[in-house]
Amino acid sequence: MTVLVQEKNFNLADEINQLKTADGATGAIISFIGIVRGDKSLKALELEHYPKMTFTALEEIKNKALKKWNLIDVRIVHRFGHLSLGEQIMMVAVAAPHRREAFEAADYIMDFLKSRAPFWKKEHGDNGSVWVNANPEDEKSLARW
Amino acid sequence: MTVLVQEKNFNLADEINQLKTADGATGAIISFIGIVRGDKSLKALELEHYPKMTFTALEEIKNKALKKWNLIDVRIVHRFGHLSLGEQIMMVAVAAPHRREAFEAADYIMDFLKSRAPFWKKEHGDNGSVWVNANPEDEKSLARW
Amino acid sequence: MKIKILYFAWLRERIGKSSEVIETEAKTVEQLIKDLRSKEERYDFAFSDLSSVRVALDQTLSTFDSSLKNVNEVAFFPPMTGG
Amino acid sequence: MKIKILYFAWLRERIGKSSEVIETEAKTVEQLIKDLRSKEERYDFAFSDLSSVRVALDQTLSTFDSSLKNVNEVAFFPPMTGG
Repeated sequence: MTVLVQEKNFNLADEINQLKTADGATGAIISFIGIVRGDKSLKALELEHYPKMTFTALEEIKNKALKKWNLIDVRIVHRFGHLSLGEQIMMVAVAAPHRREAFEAADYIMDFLKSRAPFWKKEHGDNGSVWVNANPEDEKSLARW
Repeated sequence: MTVLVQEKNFNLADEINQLKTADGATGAIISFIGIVRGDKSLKALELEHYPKMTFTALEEIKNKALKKWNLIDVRIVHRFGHLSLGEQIMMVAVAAPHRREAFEAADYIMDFLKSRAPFWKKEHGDNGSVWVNANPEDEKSLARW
Repeated sequence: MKIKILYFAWLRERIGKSSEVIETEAKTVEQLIKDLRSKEERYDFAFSDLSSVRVALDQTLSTFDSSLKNVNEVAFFPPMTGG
Repeated sequence: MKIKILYFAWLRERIGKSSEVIETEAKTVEQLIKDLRSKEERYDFAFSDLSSVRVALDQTLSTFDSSLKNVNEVAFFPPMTGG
């Protein structure tokens, strides 16, 4: 059960290798990677965060998922700083006995990371820099849980 | 857009590296791994399949997902043969512009793999061998789509 | 009419073979199953609970009332457990 | 009462600093915002649309009507965009 907040990149395979899955208890591993997306005018993303709050917020999201579903392990890595187009932003991996639980927990964690983790994205492009607005759909999505 | 049916193991990172994600179009990659699960009495799983039908069935599932959602790439690897406790059975990886599409498509593909891909599992354990029954919930789950 | 039949999983085990070519006048899957059941006891046993039998005609999942016209390969198997 | 205030994203940019310690008699977040807005025009502008401002009290997401009693650190920021 690990949460990492870091500037450097991560390797999905290495992170999944560190998931606890032993003893035949794990039947499903789901992983999600968020990537800097944009058209050619986007050069990079600046990811600002609130260091004193970030880790605690991610831990809380992870712990809520652990209470809600029967999971074997959860690993969250979230980057901050300067990220170029196509770079990995964050990942979440969930190991569970059953597929449905793994899917729901990963979906849940992503929903809360979107709207409850203290990160803010600024896009740097050909036409200057602009703060990414929160998508109202993301906030609404929390009502599903 | 690749479907592989094979006896040998696969490496998630290698498979994801072969997903098409270029040009900043991809914002989300989701991957699912199914693993041989069981208590200590289970030694291995024998995965029988219908070779002439398997590839076509998986291709059809993949193509239906591609029609239903806006996806960048899909990769399915499904193993057959003798699999020990804790071994990887199959994986599906989906690259998409947006998270919600990636989640739904992966969920959809898994649902159809469960009940519409011609595989049958036999568990070899301390107390003999037994065919795994299909879970009625898996069939019901198809009605979601 | 000659038709190739495949059996998978416990259907294969109960019948004791993975495939065979038979001569049949059956027009539908239902009729084919009736023919098979009358052949030998192990067939009768294998097909005794049709709620746990599925059929594919030329590698396409089908229903018991489907016609066998122009079908080359019939496969019988339990509900699939992929993934 | 001395209280530490942090600003993030465009709130930080509009106000022109990432943190400050101020002396205030405000009992709630609402009152604190009112105090800040009356300080200088850039504060007034930063807080002009409260529907796009969020607040955390000692690193916990809170509401504008929350009390500042025993609070050490107030953070103002736009809706979060993690993930």
